[in-house]
This record gives sequence, C-alpha cells and structure tokens, in this order.
Amino acid sequence: MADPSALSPLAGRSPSSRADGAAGALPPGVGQGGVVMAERALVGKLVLRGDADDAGFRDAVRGALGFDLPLAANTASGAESTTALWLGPNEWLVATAPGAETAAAVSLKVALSGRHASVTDVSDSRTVIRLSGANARDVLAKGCPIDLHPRVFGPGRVAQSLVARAGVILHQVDESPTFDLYVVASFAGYLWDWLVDAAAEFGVAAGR
Amino acid sequence: MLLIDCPWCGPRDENEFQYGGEAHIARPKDPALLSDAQWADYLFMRGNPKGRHRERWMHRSGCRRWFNVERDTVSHAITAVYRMGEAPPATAKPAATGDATSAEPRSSGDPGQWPAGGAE
Amino acid sequence: MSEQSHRLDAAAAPGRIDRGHPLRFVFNGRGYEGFAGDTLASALIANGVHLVGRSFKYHRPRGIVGSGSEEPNALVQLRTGERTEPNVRATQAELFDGLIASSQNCWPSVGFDLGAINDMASRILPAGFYYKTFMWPPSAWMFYEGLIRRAAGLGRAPDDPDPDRYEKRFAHCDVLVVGAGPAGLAAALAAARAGARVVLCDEQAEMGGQLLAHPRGVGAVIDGRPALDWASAALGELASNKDVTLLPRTTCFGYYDHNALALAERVADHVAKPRQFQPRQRLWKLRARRVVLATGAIERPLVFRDNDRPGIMLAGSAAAYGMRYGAAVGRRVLVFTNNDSAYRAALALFDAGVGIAGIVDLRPAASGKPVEDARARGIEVLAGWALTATDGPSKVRAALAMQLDEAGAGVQGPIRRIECDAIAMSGGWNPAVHLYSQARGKLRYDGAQGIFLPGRTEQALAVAGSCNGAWSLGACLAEGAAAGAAAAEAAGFTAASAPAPAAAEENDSPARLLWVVPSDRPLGEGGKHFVDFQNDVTAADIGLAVREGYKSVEHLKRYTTSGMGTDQGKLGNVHALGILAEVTAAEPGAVGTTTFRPPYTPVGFGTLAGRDVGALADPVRTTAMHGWHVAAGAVFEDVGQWKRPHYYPRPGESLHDAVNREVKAARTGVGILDASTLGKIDIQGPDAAEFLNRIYTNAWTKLEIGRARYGFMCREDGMVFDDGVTTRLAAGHFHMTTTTGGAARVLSWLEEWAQTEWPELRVYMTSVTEQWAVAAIAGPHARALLAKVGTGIDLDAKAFPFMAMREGNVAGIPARVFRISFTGELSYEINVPARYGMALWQALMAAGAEFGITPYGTEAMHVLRAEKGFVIVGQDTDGTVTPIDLGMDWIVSKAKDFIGKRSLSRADTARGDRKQLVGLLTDDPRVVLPEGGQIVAELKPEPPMAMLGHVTSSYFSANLDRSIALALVRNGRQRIGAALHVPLADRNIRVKVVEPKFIDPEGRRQDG
Amino acid sequence: MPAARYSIFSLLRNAATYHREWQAAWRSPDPKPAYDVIIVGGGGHGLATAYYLAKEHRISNVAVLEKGWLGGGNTGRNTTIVRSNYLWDESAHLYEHSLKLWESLSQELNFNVMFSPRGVLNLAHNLHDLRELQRRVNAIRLNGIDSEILTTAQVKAMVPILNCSPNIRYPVLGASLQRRGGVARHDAVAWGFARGADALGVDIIQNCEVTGIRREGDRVVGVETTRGFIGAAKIGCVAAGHSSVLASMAGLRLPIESHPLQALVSEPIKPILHTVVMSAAVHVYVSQSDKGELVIGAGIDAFNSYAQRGSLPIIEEIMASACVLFPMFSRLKMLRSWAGIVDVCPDASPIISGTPVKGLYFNCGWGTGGFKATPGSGWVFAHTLAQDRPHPLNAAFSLERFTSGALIDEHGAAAVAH
Ligand SMILES: Cc1cc2nc3c(=O)[nH]c(=O)nc-3n(C[C@H](O)[C@H](O)[C@H](O)COP(=O)(O)OP(=O)(O)OC[C@H]3O[C@@H](n4cnc5c(N)ncnc54)[C@H](O)[C@@H]3O)c2cc1C
Ligand SMILES: NC(=O)c1ccc[n+]([C@@H]2O[C@H](COP(=O)([O-])OP(=O)(O)OC[C@H]3O[C@@H](n4cnc5c(N)ncnc54)[C@H](O)[C@@H]3O)[C@@H](O)[C@H]2O)c1
Ligand SMILES: Cc1cc2nc3c(=O)[nH]c(=O)nc-3n(C[C@H](O)[C@H](O)[C@H](O)COP(=O)(O)O)c2cc1C
Ligand SMILES: [Zn+2]
Repeated sequence: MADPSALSPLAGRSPSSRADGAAGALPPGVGQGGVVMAERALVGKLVLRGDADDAGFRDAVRGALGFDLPLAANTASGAESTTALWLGPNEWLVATAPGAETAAAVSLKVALSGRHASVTDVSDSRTVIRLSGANARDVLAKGCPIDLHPRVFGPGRVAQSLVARAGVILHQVDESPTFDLYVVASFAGYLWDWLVDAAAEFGVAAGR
Repeated sequence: MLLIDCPWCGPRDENEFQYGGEAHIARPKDPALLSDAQWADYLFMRGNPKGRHRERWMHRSGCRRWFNVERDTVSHAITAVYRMGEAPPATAKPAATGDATSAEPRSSGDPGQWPAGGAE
Repeated sequence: MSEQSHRLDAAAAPGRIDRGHPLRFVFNGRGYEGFAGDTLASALIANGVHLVGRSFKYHRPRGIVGSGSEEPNALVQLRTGERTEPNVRATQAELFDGLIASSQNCWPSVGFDLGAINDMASRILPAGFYYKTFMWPPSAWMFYEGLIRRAAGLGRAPDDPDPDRYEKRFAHCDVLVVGAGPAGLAAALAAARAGARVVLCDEQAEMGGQLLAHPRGVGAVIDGRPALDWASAALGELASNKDVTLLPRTTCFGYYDHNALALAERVADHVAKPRQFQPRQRLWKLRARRVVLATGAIERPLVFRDNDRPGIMLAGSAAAYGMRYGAAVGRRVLVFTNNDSAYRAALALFDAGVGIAGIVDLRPAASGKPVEDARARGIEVLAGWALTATDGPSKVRAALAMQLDEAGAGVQGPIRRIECDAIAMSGGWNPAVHLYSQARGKLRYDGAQGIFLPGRTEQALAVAGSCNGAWSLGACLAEGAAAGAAAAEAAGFTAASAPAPAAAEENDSPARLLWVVPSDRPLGEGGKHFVDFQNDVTAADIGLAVREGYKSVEHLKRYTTSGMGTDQGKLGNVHALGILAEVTAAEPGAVGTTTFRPPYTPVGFGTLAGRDVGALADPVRTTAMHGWHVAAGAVFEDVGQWKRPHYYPRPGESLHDAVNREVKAARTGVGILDASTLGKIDIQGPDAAEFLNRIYTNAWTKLEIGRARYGFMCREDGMVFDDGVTTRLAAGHFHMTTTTGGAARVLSWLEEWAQTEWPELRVYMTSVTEQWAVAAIAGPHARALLAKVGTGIDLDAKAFPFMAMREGNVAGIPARVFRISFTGELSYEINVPARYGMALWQALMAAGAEFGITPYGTEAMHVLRAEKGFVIVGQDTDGTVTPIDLGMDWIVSKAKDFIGKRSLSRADTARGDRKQLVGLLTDDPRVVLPEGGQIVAELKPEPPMAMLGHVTSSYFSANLDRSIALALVRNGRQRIGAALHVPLADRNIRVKVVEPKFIDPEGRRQDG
Repeated sequence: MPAARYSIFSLLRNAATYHREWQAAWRSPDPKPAYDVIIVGGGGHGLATAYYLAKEHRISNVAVLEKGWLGGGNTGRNTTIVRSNYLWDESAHLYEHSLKLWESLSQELNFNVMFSPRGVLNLAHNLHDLRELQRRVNAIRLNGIDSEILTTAQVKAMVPILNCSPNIRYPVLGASLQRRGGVARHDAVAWGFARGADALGVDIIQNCEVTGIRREGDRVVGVETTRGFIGAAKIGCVAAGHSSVLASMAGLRLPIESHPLQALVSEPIKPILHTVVMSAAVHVYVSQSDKGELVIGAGIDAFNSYAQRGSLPIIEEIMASACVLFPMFSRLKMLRSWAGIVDVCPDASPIISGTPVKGLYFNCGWGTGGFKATPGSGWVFAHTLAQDRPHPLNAAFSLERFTSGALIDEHGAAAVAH
C-alpha cells in the first residue's frame, strides 16, 4: 500500500491488506488450505450508469476504457487491469487497479459529457474478497443461492446475490476456480469471518 | 420458496427479491382533484384476488430492477413476467377478485413451475 | 455386560452388521453390547430388551414397533449433558461405542412408573376429557394446568447450550431422487446415465431401502445376480460419477414451492461427537429441476385389542431385525396379518432360525405361494381368525385368538391361547406419500387396498416404486428406471433406451381390510384398540369424537390428538380415517386425509438455524473509525446493524457524567462525532432537481450549486418517512443524506418511484453511504480547528456560509466539507473517502488537543439536537406524524405536488388539534422525564386517565443546567404555556408546555 | 338440544356407560331458507358473534356458514397469545374488553378453553425498543390495564433459560410484562362458542361456502352458497384471510392484503418455559403448550397468498433467533410447521364496520393478532349487527377511517402485532 494512511475495511483481518502481513492470522481449520482467502484491498471501483441502447454511449465508454462494456446480463469484460461488471441494464461496475480509478473516472466523464450518464466513485464503498481453492464453491454454496456448477457458471460470469446475510457482487475470475466477492465495506468484516468459519472444515489459507 | 424469473438475470431464489404489492396502480395525475374517497381508493384499497394476481417485484439483491409478475395466489404458479411499462400478457384476463381462475401452466414440462389449482 | 441373548446365528442371518466390531452402550443405566451396523433398537432387541418407554397419556409400557422413521414408541433420551437430545427414535439412532440412552416420560423407572395411574383412571380420561372439566373454581385452572404440564411432555431439553456446529448449504440439480431403495436406485442410475446432475438421498445410513431388510429384497435376484450385489454395483457406479451426489443419512423433509426441497443430513450423529469443525447436521436447500419420489411404503399395524404391548411390532420390522441386523425379536413369534407380506416375514424369520408360533390371518381363505410355503415349513396358519386380546405385564407373553364371523364384525367360537414372546403384525402397507402431498399432489383412494395413492399431479415430479403402489421388486425397478429417464429428459437430457433392471414378478393375493379387529367385548368396554400409539388414541376415542360431532377428519385429529405425535401418525393416520369413515358410513376417499406438512420427520432447531447464531447471528457493521472508538473506551449502541459510540466514559464516569461533559464541550470548545453511518445517495441526471421536488415536501429547483437544504420525505399517506440534508454539487448532481436507519430504505424508495412511476425522469441514483467516512466537528472552535489542520478552503463565514459545501484537502486528505449543523453550533461535516476515515479522525484529534476536542457519542448528539428542537425521525415521529404536526409548515410546499401531499388535506389529517410537537419543561429542573412518559391534562387518583400524547425525547441538558423534553401532545401548539402532567407508576411530574427550542432560538450560534 | 353440562361429575357418570351417551356438541342442521342474520365464517370470531347475538341481543334466528370445518381458519392455526397491552386507546379498550371476557370464558361457555394467564413478556434489545416499551407500558397503565417494565435481571429470574448475556448480538435490555396475558386452547375456543351458540338456537352449518352475495338495490338480501341460496337482511362477514374475496362478491374492495403467516411446534418436552416470550426485534414469539410442545410464531411471507403454506427461509430465520435467545433449544426438533392466511390492514388494526351496502357488515383485518380478540370481537360485532351501529368500543374501527385518515396505527412500535 503506497499510502500508509489509507486503510481497507479488512486491514485488521486479511494478511494481504497489510504491508507486514501480520494482522489477522487465519484460524487453520482441518484440511490443508482447501480454500484460499485474501482481500484485494483498495481496488478502484466506479459505478457507471448510462443507456446501453445508445450506441453513442457505448462508443464513448469504449473510447475511455479501451474495451466494450458487457451488454449481456451478468457478464464481465475488460482489458489489462480494468474490468467492467454488468450490474443492471443501465449499470456497470468498473474495477481498476488501485489508484487508477480517478484517471478512469475522469476519462469516462470527459467522454460522456453532455450525455445523461453518471460516473460515481465507489472505491471505498466496497472491498473485494478473493476466494479460491478446491473447496471455494463448497464454501460459497453454504450461503449463496446461485448455482455455481461449472456447467452453469464459469470464468467471466457475474452475479449479484447474497452470501449469508451480506449482499455481494460475485465475479468468477478463472477456472481454478477463483471468485472475487465485492462486498460493502461495513459488511466485509462479517463476510470475512463468515467465510473463514465456513471454510474451517476444508482448511483455509491466506492468499495474497 | 418461489423461483422468480428476473427479466434480466433469469431465475433466482425469492430471497433475492422484494415484493412490491399489486401492480398497475398508477399514481393519479392530479391528486388535488380527487375526493378523499377516491384518494383512499388509490392509497389503500386492493383487489387482493384469490387466483391470478399481477404484482410488482424488485430484484433487490440482484440487478435492483422493478418488474411485473403474474402469479396465482393459490398455487403460486408464475404465469408471466414482464418489464415495467410493458403491457400485461394479453391472453390472461385479470382475475376478478374472488374468482379462482385457474391458469394454464406455462408448459407442463417446465421445471419448477406449478400449475394453478383451486382453493386449499 | 450381558451377552447378546437374541442375536441370530451368523450363518443363518448374517445381516448388515459387523460382528467383528462390538460396541458397548448403556441403556437405563445398564451396560450392553451390540455391533457396528446396529441401531439402538436392533441392539436392544439383540439383547432381549423390548420395554423401551412409556406412552404419552396413560404411561403404558411400550416397546419397539417399527424399524425406521415411522417409530411411534421407542423414543429415548439420547446422550447426556450438553449433548443430550430428547425424543430420539431408537430405530434410527445408530449405535456407537459409549452410547448412553434412557427411557423418557416415566418416574421412577420405565419398569415401575407412577404415571401409570393414568392408565387405571383411563376410563374417566377419554379423548378431550380436559375440555369438560377443570373449570371450577375458575381460579383453579392454573393449578390444574401445572399438574397437566408436569405429566405431559416427553423427553427433557438440555440445560446447556449446544456445543455442536450446524451447517447449511444451497444445492442445485437436474434430478433429485428421494429414497434409495430399488426404485430410487434405478431412477438415479437412469438419470445419471443420461448425463443429468443427480442428487440421491436416503434417510438411512445405508442405501438400498428394502433390499437390505425386506424379504422381497434380501433374497431377490436382479439382472441375474443377488439384489444386494446389484445395489452395491449401482451405488458404485453412482459414486464414481462426479455429477452425482449421494446423501445417505439425509431426510428430505420438506417439499416447498417451485421445486425447492429441504434435506437434513445427519453428518455426525452416528459418532460420539463430531470432529473439530465437522458439523453435526447439515441442512440442504435444494432446487431441483425434476424430482423423483421413491420413498417406499410404511407398513401399518392392525388395530386389535391391547395391540400395544412391548413385543408387538410390525411384521416387516420383525423381518428387518432378523435379516438386516441378525437379531431375533422373539423366540416364538406369532404373526398376525391381513395380507401376504407378513408371510414372507414369517418365512424369512423361520429360515433365519426364529421360532414361529403360528400365523393368524384375517382372511378366511388364505392361499397362494407364501401360504403354501409357510404350511410347508410346518407353520400353523389360522385363516379367518383374529387376535382378540394379548397378555403380559411388560412384554407380550400370549395372545388370544378367535374365529371371525363372515362380515368381520365379530368373533365366535372357542378362544385359543397362543403362547408367544413377540407378535409380528401387518395391516398392509401405506405408500409414503408425505412429500408428494406436501407438493400439493392430489391423492387417490384405492378402495380395494384401502390405501391412498398418488393421483394426478402437474408438478415437476414423478413417483416410483412402493410409494406409487408397486409392491413387487420388478415393478419397483421398472417404475424407477422409467421415472429417472423421464426426469432427465424433462430436464433436457437424452436418456439411453436401456432396459430397466429386471427381477422376478410375484403377485400377492388381496388383503382383507378390517379397520378394527373385533374382540369378544364391545369396543371400548374392555382392553384398548390403539390407533395412535404415541398419543394413546384408541378406536373407541374415535367413536366418541364422532358422537360428539367432531366428524371432520381435521376435528377428529384435534379432538383426539391422533396423528399429532412426533411420528405424525405415520402408522395410525389411515386407520383413524378408515374408522371414521366406517363410523360415519362414508367412503375413506371422501373423508380424506389430514394435511401433510413439513417436516417429514422432526428436524433440529440447530439444523435450521445453522451458523446464524453466536458471533455470526447478524452482521455487525462498523465505520472506518471504529478501532479508535474501541481504543478510546467508547460504550456502543446498536443502531440497526451498526455499532455506534453511545458515549465515551472516562474512568469513573457514568453515562450522565460523560454526556454532560460531551455536550458542554460541543457548545464551549469543540466536539467530534463519527457521523459515517448517515445514508448518502449520489443523484445525477438532468431531471434530478425535478425528481427531488416530487420526493421532498419542499422545493429544490432553485437551490444554488454548492448549497445545501434540509428536506422531509413523506409516504404517500402524508406521514414523515425520512429527513436529511441534500446538497447540489452541480446542476444535475445532488448528494443526498438520510437517517442511518433509512439509508437502504430511502434508496429503494427513490429507485421505486424512478423506475415504476416516473421512468421519463432522467436520473440515476447510487449509494455512496460507505464511500465516505464522516467526522462532524461542532463548537465555537470548529473553524479554528479546521484552519489548523489545513483545508485549502476559504473558511471565512461569508466565503463558506452556513448550508454550503466546499471541496478541499483536510489534513492533506481530499474532502467534501459541508457546513451543516445538527447541534446548532458552528459545525462542519467532513467527508473523506472511507480509507482515510481513521487518518482524518486522528489528525483532527491531534490538532484539536489545544481546543480540548472531545469526542461525543449518539447520546450527546441527541441532547444537543434536542436543545435546538431538531427532531429525530423514528424517535420524535412514529409513522403517524406529518411535517405539519412537527410544526414545520415552512417545509411543506403549497405550490407543487409531492409524495403524500394529497393525504395532508384529508379530514382527519387536516385537523387542527392533532398531536403536535412541543417542548416540555418540568417544574423541577433536576427531574428528567422518562421518554415514553404519557401526558395528561387532568390528574386522577387512579387510572384510567385520558392521555394527550407522550414524551418523545428527554434529557438533562448540562448546557442549560436543567432537564428538557420534546413531546407530541394533542393540540399541543395551542397549549403552549399550559401546565400538564406526566403520571408515572410511582410519581407524577408536572410540566409546562413550551416552544420546542431551548437554546439559541434565533440560530445565531451556528455561524460561530 | 344438547343440555348436558360438562363437569367432572358428568365425566364420571358417562364413564359408567363407557361414554356412549355423550351428545353432539352442536347440531348439524340443514340450512333454513332464510335467517335474520347470516354470519359468514365459522372461525372463533364468527362463532362468538353468533353466540353474543343470541345471548346479548336475543337474536337467535342466525346461521353461521362455514366453508370447511369450524375453526379451520386462523383460529385453528395461531400461536394463541392473548394480551391487551396495546398502545392506542381504541385498541387497548377493545382488547381489554376481550381479555376480561377471556377471564371467565370457560365458565361462561361451560367449555374449558384453558385460558392460562401465565404472563406475556415483550423483550427490548436496544435503546429504541426500551423507549417504545416505556411508552406502551405508560399508556397501557393509564388506560387502567396491567403492565410493567422488567429489568434484565427480573427477566432472567422469570425465564431462566433465556440468554441474558450482555455479549450476544442483540442483548436483552429489559422487557414489558402483562401478567394477565397468556395463552388459550385455540380449538376449544371455536368449539366452545359453537356449542354455546348452538344451545341458544343458532344453526351452525359446515361445508357451506358462500359463493355470492345477492343484493337488491343498495341492500343485501342473502347469500349464494354451495348449498343453495339463503336469505337474510343482515350479513356479517368474518372470513379473515378471505375477506377480500367476500367483499368482491358485493362489488367492494377492502384495504386488505392476504399473506401466509407461519407457525411451528417442537416435539413435546418436559416444561421449561412458563411464560410467553415475544421479541419484535429479533422476530420470535414462543410459549410452551400444556402438551409440552414449544409453539413458535414466525413471520409472514411477503407476497399475497391464499395458500396455507409458507416458505422455508422464514422458518430458518425464526429458528436462528430462537436459538440465539434460548441456546438450549438447539437440540430440540421442529415437529410440524404450517401457515394461515392473515388479512393484513395498512394500520395493523381491524375493521369492524358497516359498508356502503346496507345490511352488509365486515369484521376483518385482524391480521396476525386477532385470536386474543375473539370474544371481544364477537361481542362488539354482535352489537353492531343487532343495533345497526357500532358499539363505542368499535366505533373507531370503521372502514371510513381509511378515507378520513384516522388510522389506528399499531405498527408504529410493535412491528409484530401478535
Ligand atoms: C400462524 C399464526 C399465528 C397467529 N398468532 C396469533 C397470536 O398469537 N395471538 C393472536 O391474538 N392472534 C394470532 N393470530 C391471528 C389470529 O389467528 C386471527 O386473527 C384470528 O384467529 C382470526 O379469527 P377469525 O375467526 O376471524 O378467522 P378464521 O378463524 O380464519 O375464520 C374465518 C373462517 O371463514 C371461513 N370462510 C372464508 N371464506 C368463506 C366463505 N366464502 N364461505 C364460508 N366460510 C368462509 C374460513 O373457512 C374460516 O373458517 C395468528 C395467526 C396465524 C396464522
Ligand atoms: N407388500 C409387499 O410385499 C411390499 C410392501 C412394501 C415394500 N415391498 C418391497 O420393498 C421394495 C420397495 O422399493 P422402493 O424403492 O419403492 O422403496 P424402499 O422402501 O425400498 O425405499 C424407500 C427408501 O426411501 C427412504 N425414504 C423414505 N422417505 C424418505 C425421505 N423423506 N427422505 C429420505 N429418504 C426417504 C427410505 O429410507 C428407504 O430407504 C420393493 O422391493 C418391494 O417389493 C414389498
Ligand atoms: C397452538 C397449536 C399447537 C399445536 N400443537 C401441535 C402438536 O402438538 N402436534 C401436531 O402435530 N400439530 C400441532 N399443531 C398444528 C396442527 O397440527 C396444524 O398443523 C395446524 O392446526 C394447522 O392446520 P393444518 O396443518 O391442518 O393446515 C398445533 C397448532 C397450534 C395452533
Ligand atoms: Zn435481476
């Protein structure tokens, strides 16, 4: 973390959120890391709203981001370290590398000026818990009603749903499987603890 | 637990949704022109039919969009899902209150669909 | 340790137990031994123990009747201490080493139970007796009730919290197969081979259903090999398919809407205690595209006189104990039946080395292969006979038999006494249609068999095997395979057209239906014919209920409690309605069943609660500065899910000491409040101002950029819904704030109106509640403090006036600074990205030291705002209060429409004498009114007294050195200056009505 | 007419004849062509109305028409909590009148309804709850009704199995107690009123569904039923969840939505809970029946429904709350769960009122909390029907209030109004 005064919501829990990696040692559980957990702290996040049916809007966004917005419900698109997640027919979450959100917001706003569209920085509203490992699906199934079977859900798929009592945006990142869970900051501690507890029977290890 | 077909996200568990009551109750254009009784009718009086019911739902933990559902209040079978602003399915005549009109199942092979039935 | 006196010879009855693996257990204080693979019930039987418990009402000695989840009698208290569990069916409790169990509902012991006095008095305790008595004297009911309560109930709840873990999970599949008997196995195989994702569950530890236990399974041949070999090959194939989930020990207990099913998996009930992190049980919440119900059938008893003695059990269960568990239910077993299946049980037992005392068959012309086979083994068959009584104090030792008359209505001829130590009875089999019925499937009554069968259903489900009335193994396999293939097809797969597994067909002769087996005494006048064993409901009770008019099957159930026990009438319900039909001369099909409800068998509260208990009971939401508050020793208040600092006591300070100090600091120095939890909504779009016009009661179009305004929202019924300050950031861009509790509600409200009512308005809303951490600083030194930490903003009161917003860098952190005030003091609400919340707070605290900066909590915040008469929605309002009632007419636009406006002019809402917000001052300034105190104009010595309203907020104001209060009072505005009273339980407080503004009514202080 | 009184002596006497001589508790007559008053709905409220019409107003040419079996609606499926600690004056007076009737109902009806005033506790879990409890307790007391506040320690002493640790997510900060509140035997209430009404000449007709309301001009003349037309100049509809269905037969709409409300029982266990415990904040209310089951009320399913079934998440929710408050419940087992269809009004208060159609009256909107009102509701409704105008106790509970805005909003602080 370049800026030591910036704290992510899971700074007290996730070793990945601390430069020294010291805080929040995870309780071991029984297995050998059937689940790996880490916070992707301070990832940039913008809520982008606009009319998907408007080609001008789409072009402007492509110009600013360098890729097409995902138009199919519950999918993602992206390039390099920027990803756009479909949240609704006129709503996307644009995730950037930490610190890149301001520049992204500016270029989006510039590109969209004069249109009915909105860009809102929500980088600190949510954080991202990255969950992977052989039992990642088993852990999610304990609290999430979505069918995550590979036949139905795969890399690039997005879903907004619940995990236990926390709302999440779920993004499957790769086949392994790796999931990114975007969770509202004040629910992050609860969700983290809930996941650690759910993963205990499989063994949980700290990721980076 | 209902399986509700969000017009955007597809079938999802009921607990991702928020119920919004009877659909197609438009807000009067000029409330000031209404009598107290007419206003009360808009505010409080509901068809509450036994049988086919058109109602609003919002995909609260999902895409957060409001949409309409036509559902049988006895069998809980969902016979139509349509977006805000779209016309209700033409085939289905709105149920008169108290009339347990039975609905055709969407297709008998359709997974998770309930047929309509009579009263308990 | 006693030896297993009733264990059968391994060669004749190998069973599914592991004789090389003995297990010790204790029942009612005595040590026994059983084998791995035993249930508690089979191990008790192997040890010759039949007396297991006492019945609910009459405390009659009771033994084991069944061998599975249908068991009504053999309920035990399992384990001890914190893991003790009441009402466990011994027939389902798997034996483990060190198991401890005891009988319930008896005192001092199961052998000698004082409660049995009820049995002697049973003649005056018929069904529903309690509705007719215990009414005098009127006050005595509580005494009688105490006695009744003590006598009722079965097992004991643990005294201590449950140490075990419970898990839940969601699951999805193409085909769920419930029941892993031959039908279920065949179904699962067919569906899995088609490529479907299959879940196969069975409530038993071992899959195989009746193949493990039933004479028609154990010895049978499927596809040319022993049935059990076929089953293990099938299970092997299923287990190796990664898209198949096998769930043994898992009961499907609920069939809900749209093919949502609930399953309870007993993960670690068969061991002494779960491993670390292993759940004891797991709830599966499954959504299946198709369901195949292959739940089999449950044998039914015969309703004959004194049919409840220990040792009297279901014939199929007697056979199961022999063949599955290698345990003999007796040495001389008398078989009593109305159908062929009990012959098969008798033959199986006989071949396993159990003595058969004879077969008493209600059918006058017993014939067919099973009958011939029995006769061939020298077993006496009494065809057209009935058992008319049984004998034996705590276990059956003999039965009396007589010949039936032709109609089956009476008995005749000589009485024969047949010595026996067990009776295996069979009244036929009821398809286990419980889940089918829960799924709203319609039942069809089959008069010939006297059973209810699945009728027509349009559900996404199919029924196969004995659950569908198929009795031969071949038919069960064929139905299962067909249902499995069809389910896979319906779910979108292509099933191979392979032949179903085949087994020999062997048809039964028809059964003889007798709902009540007559004896030589009129019904109810000697001995008891039990229908519901657990709740002690007899055939005579049913007759009585009908006589008294409780003729609906539902009335019958409730009046007699038949079918209301822990077994939910799995054995007795069909008999009860059969008898009802007979007494009322109706068709059983017309009488109908009672409603089948979840759960199929009882499910643990813990299992349903899962991990949503303890620390994970509900999310605890905290702000970016939470760690600081904790370190500062703050006492927290729950506000919804949030933890907010209530006050910050210094050593030795009480709540009031701390609050007095905090409120003074805010008016004389500078105070700091963590205001991060306030709801914040980013609103953008060309029509944003118009949108706000419609949402808020006041007008927004003319608000200047960079300026803020306070607003009220009403519901459409005109009542206050939320309030907050909204700031215009740009022409089409607003930053709205809401109450902490209203954050989510308001956003939903805005979205609802925007999407459903005014889609033409171009406006987008995004929640930014948690994007911003907020520190509110208030007090005369607030500006100096800001200047000291540095802002890059011109803080001059003219340049940065009240109700304005400026962007800058506060202590080097990018910030939006709002000059708004909930205290009436000079105040700034500094919003920074939440990651910097802690850094901001620390910087302010450090810089504020010289001004005596004082963190204050929600209590001080409440006092400060009350001193100013600012309301809190939800405390000073309760959903029945309009903005006008609050005296805020100025905020209610006359010119434009807004949500709720029309309601304000309704007859009652427009009344001038509604409850209105006023201030109250007690005569004695030291006396603080209790919040919630009710207000009267006229004191009376005793209630009732007519109330005018209540105290909504009340505090000691250290700044005024006196108490203050806000209240809603009928016609309150007109009463200003008047004296009223607040009568409390122990005293009355006199108050004066004043304007609800106690400090700085002109609002000068906020400019500093 | 069955005159035999119930008592321990009649039980003993009948034991001698093996209980063969007991008479039907009520007759099952065929409907007459017409009655003075028809009550639609054979739940507790409808039967009580008929009973008091005959008893208090000497109008006994009355039929109660029930589409199924008596008491099979919400009367037979509720958690039986009886109390009168309501906030607003109108409610408090109505429910208190009812509670007074409960106190002698077994004797009045000569049928043991097992009214058990074992006390009803309402828990507070945060400062807001506490403030609201204070408000209620003060108001209730000033209405002359018993009510008191208990400290956490007093609550613990009264209910030792309750988790009163300060370290739980929502600790118990105190409670209000109405000692005269309690529970009663739901079925007995329906049966007792039925037997009482029948003895006074009321015809109780089961399996008779009203399918239409016949009007002539602006007044009613009778009802169509599955057993034919039955005439009456006055019709009182007491159909709970089905009220809107009946209203529509007369061309009316009501401010009512029907929702499933679930409840469940545990297996029977030896007594552990001797009072009724309710918690609005964590949504749990529980008592232990005389048979030993814990009777637990859950929440409503959000959507309109006429199916007497609810969904599992509601049960999961309630069980988690129950296990948090009562940790030793965790190893007990749910025996049966079910639902009723409750008629929910916007202000959570009932409608006991005439309608724009002459001779047509409604008693409905009791929603999740009308069992406790059964005798009182019948009493005031009988008065309303007999006199053609409301009794002062129910005057405020008119349909008119939805037009004038004079709602009686019991939602405010109660959240759950059982
Ligand atoms: C799960 C649950 C828990 C509850 N807990 C409590 C509690 O703890 N305390 C409390 O005070 N209240 C409680 N209630 C509410 C209470 O049960 C009801 O308010 C009350 O029982 C209503 O009584 P009723 O006689 O009006 O209605 P019901 O008993 O429902 O009677 C209405 C009758 O009308 C009949 N009917 C309907 N339509 C027709 C027609 N067209 N023709 C003929 N007959 C018709 C129905 O079949 C029914 O029998 C609870 C309710 C539920 C469902
Ligand atoms: N009259 C007779 O001769 C007679 C009568 C009954 C059964 N049978 C024989 O029994 C066999 C029946 O085969 P089948 O496959 O239909 O049934 P089955 O009884 O063999 O299997 C049903 C299985 O379903 C399980 N089950 C029931 N309800 C459940 C639930 N809710 N959740 C989870 N598991 C549940 C049971 O534990 C059992 O293992 C055949 O061999 C048949 O010949 C014969
Ligand atoms: C207070 C109360 C106690 C109950 N106790 C039991 C019980 O001990 N056993 C049981 O099986 N059902 C019990 N029930 C539930 C009824 O069996 C039944 O489910 C309920 O009356 C709803 O009817 P239905 O399920 O037939 O629709 C009880 C119901 C109530 C209201
Ligand atoms: Zn959606």
